[in-house]
Amino acid sequence: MTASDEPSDRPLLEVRNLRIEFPTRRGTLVAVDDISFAIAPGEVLGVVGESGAGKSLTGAAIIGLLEPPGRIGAGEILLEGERIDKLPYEELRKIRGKRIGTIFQDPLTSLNPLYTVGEQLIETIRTHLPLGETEARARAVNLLEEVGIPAADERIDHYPHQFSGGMRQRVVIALALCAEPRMVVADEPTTALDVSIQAQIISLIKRLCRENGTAVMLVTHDMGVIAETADRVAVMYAGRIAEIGPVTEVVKHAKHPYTHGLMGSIPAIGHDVDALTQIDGSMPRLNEIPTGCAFNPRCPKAFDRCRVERPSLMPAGRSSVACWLYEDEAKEAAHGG
Amino acid sequence: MAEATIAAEKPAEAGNGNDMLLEVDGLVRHFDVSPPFLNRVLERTGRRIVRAVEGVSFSIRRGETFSLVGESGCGKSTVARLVVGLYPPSAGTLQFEGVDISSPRARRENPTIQSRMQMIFQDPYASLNPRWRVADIVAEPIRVHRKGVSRTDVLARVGELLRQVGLSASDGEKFPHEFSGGQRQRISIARALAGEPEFLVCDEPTSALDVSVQAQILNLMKRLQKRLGLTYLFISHDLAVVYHVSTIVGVMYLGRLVEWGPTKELFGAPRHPYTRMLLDAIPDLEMSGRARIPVAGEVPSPIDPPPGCAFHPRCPLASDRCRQEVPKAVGSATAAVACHAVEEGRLPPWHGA
Amino acid sequence: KELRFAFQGDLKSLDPYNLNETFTLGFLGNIYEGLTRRSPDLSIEPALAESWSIEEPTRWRFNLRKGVKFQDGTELTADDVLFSADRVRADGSDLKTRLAGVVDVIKVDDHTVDFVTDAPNPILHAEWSTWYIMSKAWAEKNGATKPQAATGNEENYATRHANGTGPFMIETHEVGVRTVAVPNPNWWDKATHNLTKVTFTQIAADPTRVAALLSGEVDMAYPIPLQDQARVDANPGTRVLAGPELRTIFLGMDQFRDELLYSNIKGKNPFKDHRVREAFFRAIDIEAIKAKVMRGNSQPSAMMVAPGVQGGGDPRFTRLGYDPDKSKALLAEAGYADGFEVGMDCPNDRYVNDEQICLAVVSMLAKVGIKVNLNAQPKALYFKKILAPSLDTSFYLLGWTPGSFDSWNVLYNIHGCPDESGKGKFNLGGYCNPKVDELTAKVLSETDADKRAKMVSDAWAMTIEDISHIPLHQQALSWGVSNKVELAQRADNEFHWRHVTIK
Amino acid sequence: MLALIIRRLLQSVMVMLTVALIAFIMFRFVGDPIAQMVGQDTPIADREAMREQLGLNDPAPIQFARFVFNVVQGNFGISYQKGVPVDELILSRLPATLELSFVAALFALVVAIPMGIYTGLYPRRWLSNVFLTVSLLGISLPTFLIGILLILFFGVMLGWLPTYGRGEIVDLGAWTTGLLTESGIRSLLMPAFTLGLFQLTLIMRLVRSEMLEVMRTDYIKFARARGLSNRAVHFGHALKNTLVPVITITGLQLGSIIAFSIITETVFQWPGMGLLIVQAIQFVDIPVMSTYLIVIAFFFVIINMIVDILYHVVDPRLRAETGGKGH
Amino acid sequence: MSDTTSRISDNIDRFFDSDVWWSFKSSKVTIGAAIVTVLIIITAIFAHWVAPQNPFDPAQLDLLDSSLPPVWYADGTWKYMLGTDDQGRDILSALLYGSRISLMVGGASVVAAALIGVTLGLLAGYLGGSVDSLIMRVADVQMSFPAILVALLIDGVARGLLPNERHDELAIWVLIIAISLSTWVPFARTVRGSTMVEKNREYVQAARVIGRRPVAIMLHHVLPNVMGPVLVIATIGLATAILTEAALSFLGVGVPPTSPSLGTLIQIGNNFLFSGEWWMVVFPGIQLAVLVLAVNLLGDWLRDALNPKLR
Ligand SMILES: Nc1ncnc2c1ncn2[C@@H]1O[C@H](COP(=O)(O)OP(=O)(O)OP(=O)(O)O)[C@@H](O)[C@H]1O
Ligand SMILES: Nc1ncnc2c1ncn2[C@@H]1O[C@H](COP(=O)(O)OP(=O)(O)OP(=O)(O)O)[C@@H](O)[C@H]1O
Ligand SMILES: [Mg+2]
Ligand SMILES: [Mg+2]
Repeated sequence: MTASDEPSDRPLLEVRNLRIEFPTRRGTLVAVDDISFAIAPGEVLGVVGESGAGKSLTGAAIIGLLEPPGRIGAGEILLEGERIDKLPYEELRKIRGKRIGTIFQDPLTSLNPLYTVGEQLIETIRTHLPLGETEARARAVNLLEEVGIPAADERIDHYPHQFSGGMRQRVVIALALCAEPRMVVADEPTTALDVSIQAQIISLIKRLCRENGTAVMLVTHDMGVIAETADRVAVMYAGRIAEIGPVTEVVKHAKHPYTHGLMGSIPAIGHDVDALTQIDGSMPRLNEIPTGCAFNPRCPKAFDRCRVERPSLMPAGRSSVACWLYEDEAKEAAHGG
Repeated sequence: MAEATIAAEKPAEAGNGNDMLLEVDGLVRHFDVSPPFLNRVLERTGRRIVRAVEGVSFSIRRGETFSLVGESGCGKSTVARLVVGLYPPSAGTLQFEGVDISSPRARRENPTIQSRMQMIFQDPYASLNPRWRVADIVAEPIRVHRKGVSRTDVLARVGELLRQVGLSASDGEKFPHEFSGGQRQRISIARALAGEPEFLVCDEPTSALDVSVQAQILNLMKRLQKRLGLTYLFISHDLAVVYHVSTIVGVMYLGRLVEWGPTKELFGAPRHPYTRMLLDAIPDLEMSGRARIPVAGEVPSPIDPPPGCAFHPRCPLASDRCRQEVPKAVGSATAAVACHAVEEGRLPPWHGA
Repeated sequence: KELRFAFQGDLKSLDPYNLNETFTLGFLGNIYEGLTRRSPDLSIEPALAESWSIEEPTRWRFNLRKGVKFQDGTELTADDVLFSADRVRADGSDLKTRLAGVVDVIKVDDHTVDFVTDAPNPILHAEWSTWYIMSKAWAEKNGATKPQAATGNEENYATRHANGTGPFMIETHEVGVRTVAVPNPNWWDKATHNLTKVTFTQIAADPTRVAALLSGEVDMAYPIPLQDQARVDANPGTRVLAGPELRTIFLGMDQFRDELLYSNIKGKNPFKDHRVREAFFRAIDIEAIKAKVMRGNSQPSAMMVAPGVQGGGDPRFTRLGYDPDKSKALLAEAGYADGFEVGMDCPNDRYVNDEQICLAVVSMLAKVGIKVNLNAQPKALYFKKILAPSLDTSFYLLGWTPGSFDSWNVLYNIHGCPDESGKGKFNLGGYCNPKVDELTAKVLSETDADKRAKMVSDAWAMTIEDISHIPLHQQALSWGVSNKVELAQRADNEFHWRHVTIK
Repeated sequence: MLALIIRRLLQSVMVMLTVALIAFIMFRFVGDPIAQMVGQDTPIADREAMREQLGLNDPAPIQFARFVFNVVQGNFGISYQKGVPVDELILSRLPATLELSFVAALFALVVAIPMGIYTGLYPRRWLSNVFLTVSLLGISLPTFLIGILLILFFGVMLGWLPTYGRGEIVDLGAWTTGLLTESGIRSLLMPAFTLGLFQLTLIMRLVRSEMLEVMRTDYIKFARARGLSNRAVHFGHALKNTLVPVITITGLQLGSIIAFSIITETVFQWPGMGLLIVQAIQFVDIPVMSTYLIVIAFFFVIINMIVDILYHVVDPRLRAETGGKGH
Repeated sequence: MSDTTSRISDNIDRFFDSDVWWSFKSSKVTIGAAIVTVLIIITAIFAHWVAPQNPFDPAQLDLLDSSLPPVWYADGTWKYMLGTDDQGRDILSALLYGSRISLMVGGASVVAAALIGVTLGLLAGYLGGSVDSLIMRVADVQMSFPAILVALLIDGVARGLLPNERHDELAIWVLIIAISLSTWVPFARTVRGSTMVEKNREYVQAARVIGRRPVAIMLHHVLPNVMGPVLVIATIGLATAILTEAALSFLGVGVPPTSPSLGTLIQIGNNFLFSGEWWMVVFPGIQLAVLVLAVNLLGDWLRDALNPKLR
């Protein structure tokens, strides 16, 4: 592992041209189509997008847990420069939990109801670290304390159903961080929680990652959470990345018409508008994604080319956008560069 | 000064009769979740009562939107269900246009009132019967409440309703699974409108939807309100949405209304520490970098709520009095707060949004 | 040397007066003994009575064998015989008829008993080989002095315990599972068998029973289903013993009711019409039944008694020929051109292929237009239904072996006009010809053998003329025996272990 | 837990009382008990006297109370058909049936659970399809046919196994067992297989579908995401969660095995309660029928109780009282 | 009028476009099972046209033709393709008529059981409370007695109560009642479970807010949504009911031998297994096993097809 001593120009995780498919009776569905991004050590990459945009699938592909019949159709996934998408199951298993931690959306169902929290923690710790039972337990108690569970040494022997939702999500985070992974994939870690708890969990994740220099891929559809947490953000639409860039840039100067509409449709306190900006229609189903730009039927600025040819990511300002509107700008930038 | 300390029982006085569409007074709803008798005897535990709603009073003026916000489990949905009669109240009264509809019997005796209030549910996937065609779903209230309407009239009306919510009349032939979440919520709204209601109870109608779809639905609801003069009881935990849609906002905590007031006032100058906490917790899209201290702790169990002010375990301003005495709502009819700290003037200034 | 054998049915009770049924009595004949017994060729031999004589026409004297001990060690005396005579006639006994006509039992001395009858009876003792003598002392000690406890709330001791004088003693008796017997070392007679143990198991299912024999798990099993005889014979270690049985299978018809219980003919009884009875007789293709149902193992019979029985096999009689056309004509003549419906009762576990015979009869009668509604059921229910006092039947199949191997038994029980005395007790159809009755009464007291034979023959001629019943055939015994075993097969289908030797 | 046991006990008593009532009604009203007891020529007067003596003229509730009282004392009356006390009859047959059922159940469980796990974990492998197909045969072939075919093949044609009965049995006082002798065990093989086959299929399919269900849950996904080994995921997490429903259904099935032994016992002339009841039914031997009913219900109730308690042992959510409180 | 027809044709189109149909089409085994089932049912229903002989009519039986082997044996004839039994019944005809009895008993008892179970399950699930406890306790008691036993007992009781000659006539009804009384519990349990889930679904609450009465809600809203599992149970229940009938006939308490069901045929044929007249048991055995297997396969497929989670 040379990555840690080198400066962070080498990304921790790199996804190149990833394509995820589902063979079905009506042909192959492409749920994630040719997406590429990278996450540097210590960086938080936010992934936003509507339900069904392919956010969770991307996360699942990274940890190698696509559920059959889903499969990676093309592309590569590199962790610290090493390809992991083609690894045999057993190799990949050793990466999961050890080098990539995972947090799922629903803390209610993520924990096995029949085992105590401690048992699940210790099991995970001992799978990845050469620790004895008592050491593992001590570590588990520490972890619980770290994620803010009071009276951890007592609560460790409780069953999941004896915890509240927020507390359970903390346990899930503790489980994901058991072996101090370099990277965490968090799939909507706060969606099921109340705003007040949500704030607690977000700041917890942020703190833990800052302290350990862990890279985070934070999947959510809550723009607010992204704005507060992420360094960079990728906006997904119908299985593709519509826009990716630094968070301030995307939030404040959204370039893609979709991002733009999205930002406008979020009500905000203090903003008195009679009607919210509204993107008409809904995201297409996977089997009826239009040709050209997937967003074109809903796009107020669509022109002919959008309906025919599919744009790929092109640099625009500090972000990259998949939109023909920015073709000129991108060309200029290319010339300039 | 003297005026300000008048204990207000309700957000708005029911004084000028006709104006008030719905008046709720001292509404209480308890659920008995006790273990079976034998367990209680053997384990020497008492009854376990969920105090889901613990004395809520408010009234809604015709054409307005009254919103309830609060964390999960604080009793918002229970209030909604009490209002539409899905649960009978344990105590307290409900009046619709001055007619008492507290008991199930009273409701049966006033069937027209039942048809004038409808409900929109949270889950667009669960709120439509998957085995029914959309047209039948939308037509159900018409068929129930206006018997004898001819089939073609019903169909015509259904088509009209569907168009009204932005779908096409031909969509009536389809089944719900052929629609996306946002479209289903439109169907729900069409169904609710089919009874020609004046009053709509909306229990988190958009929280299962994506923001872009949420915007469509919120816009639609506002449009319909204007066009049809609807009155809404709107429930949400999303403060921004509430800010966007409501006229008056009530903040609930553990079965009680802790603060209410006109939307702008309440969000502009929240007084109850809980309201402030909620506002603080909203992620900051503007990235204004405001300093926030996320409040610790979670909502206690409504089975044995803390004594005194239920919020005191999480409240930075809690005093001994807060731990013992339940604060009364103090303020005018339209804006009040139930907090000892406010009453005692211990409240620090609001940093402003 | 252990003999393991299996039978289709169950050993109901060890009480020898509980059930008048061949298997139970046959089994208990190994444990208990009567005053007389029968040899393998069925001739009467002295058993507990060394000898007997007819002192007067109505007084028989029996001299008991001396030194006979019950299995519990007590000695057999005249008191035991008196006791047994009382007990067998007591309420709950199924064998009351054994002493029918006996008015008095007199103890002459400890080893002599006199039986006084109300009328002369030359065959008084003919059925006594299955009237077993019980020990008075033992019965009294165990409270088993009556055949069945009246309240039904307590078990009778004799139901599961036995104390006979016979060649074998019960070792264990697991009700409905198996019964184990061992030789009685103190038996008065010289043992001709070489057994050390006998194990009986009920195996109700035919295939399982055959399988047990084929696989050598039992040394003897019966009955062997007719269709499996070839298989048993072909099997290297086993063979079938298929001698003729004295039982005659016949059909009976209700001839006394004015309206049949089970028929669509109302207001009259077709069976009262001789033509109908003949039509039924002629509709039955007995050769087909023999060939197909019985697979050759039956002897079609013109008479109600088997050739081995006194008076049976009389060449004077032949069966009415199978003639469906004539049958139809007769029916038409009797006014039933379109036939009629009648219910038929049939056992399904009593005789060899009983249900199949009934089914065949049903099908044959159907061809002449008679629709028969068959009600086939297990024997317990069947007998409860058809036997007196209910006589709840219109048309039935029954089999009969005269216990005395004498025609009188059949003429009296099955053809006699029923009355209080017990005459015609099994005349379930109520056939009544006073002339036959008259002759039967004479037969009983006639002591001259030739005259008696002539009278019997004449009586038969009358009943056959009347078509009182429709005799079908004598069924064949069908025992499956391991080649290790030598035994004597008795025509009455009783299995006596004292004739068994095992290689 | 205590409350649970007490409640279950109370429920069991209720169930038993209901069953006793059914048995009583059968006993009392199906056919005339007196007619079953006495000979055909017993005079009416005697019958009336007996009726009085047996209390058959008392009001029905009193008769029922007496019936229950007798039943509790183990007094079930005398078999009409065999003339011996029914309790002795049943008790003498009980060991045979219980032994057969137990071995059959054990066989079913031991084979079915691994097969179910395998097919649940690897639903697409060919071996799983083989298991599934074979198991379908198990619930499609009538038990009695299987029994006969087994007898024909292993008993008669090959001569390997005894064709009927229990073989040599050893008497252990109140219990008789065939498990201690070679012939007893050999005799047990075919009946136990026949009886167990149906249950085996059911349990296997149940385990499989539960396993499939559990494997789709979030906590399994999360367990994988934590990098736990397959073994830990399959056996530590999935299997244990599968067990909860499997225990219930299996428990119920075990109860029914005892009753299903009727057919097997008939085919193999196995001297158990099933054989007894078939004969009893053919002869309308009501005391035996009603006793059998009560005995079966008793077993069911016991098994159910054990299952319920096991259930609580396995699933911590159900023993919430013992731990600290949530929220 | 045309509206309804177009709706129906629409429904049919929709069905052929549905996942259920697709999963059916793509499973060869299921198609096979369906063909076999339909074939057996049709030949059973039209047995009196299809079968060469009416084996229930004693007049058509000829004892002299009994125990004939199937046609491919030297002494077999085309008249009795699959041979005859010991009464001269044509095995092929007996199979068809026997299947009819088996299917009738199985089908009727499943329908009856489903009616009882669905009604009770709906009531228990929707009303809850003491109605629920009562029904479920009854179900508990019922569960302690497996079908065979209940049927045996009911049959035993019927023997005791009914006059004997009526027994055969009523045997089929006794069987149907017995089997349905012993198999309604799974229906009730499943429907109750689903109903409890469904009644808390928002569409049911919406119906309540609209003001529909509980019975209407149960029938129009809840019932259609719990029919999926009911269908699955019914299919598998049909298989079990057929087997139960066969088992009862085997034990001698089923239908009378004059109108034998498949079970009775097997029971009769059983006795001829050792004597080499195998066709008497083997053909009915195969027919029964194939029928039950096919129905089971259909049930299995239906369960998977209707379970959205498995797709
Ligand atoms: N097993 C599957 N078969 C077919 N399509 C699937 C399957 N699993 C997921 N998909 C499709 O893949 C697309 C992307 O799914 P994914 O779960 O990644 O969305 P998401 O962005 O995480 O949405 P959400 O916000 O709802 O979690 C969806 O349209 C979904 O329908
Ligand atoms: N039928 C019921 N039986 C028992 N407890 C109930 C019932 N309905 C609601 N509760 C309890 O009452 C309390 C208030 O519930 P309610 O659904 O009104 O909350 P809410 O504010 O709508 O929460 P959410 O935001 O999660 O929808 C909760 O603790 C809940 O568990
Ligand atoms: Mg997702
Ligand atoms: Mg709610």
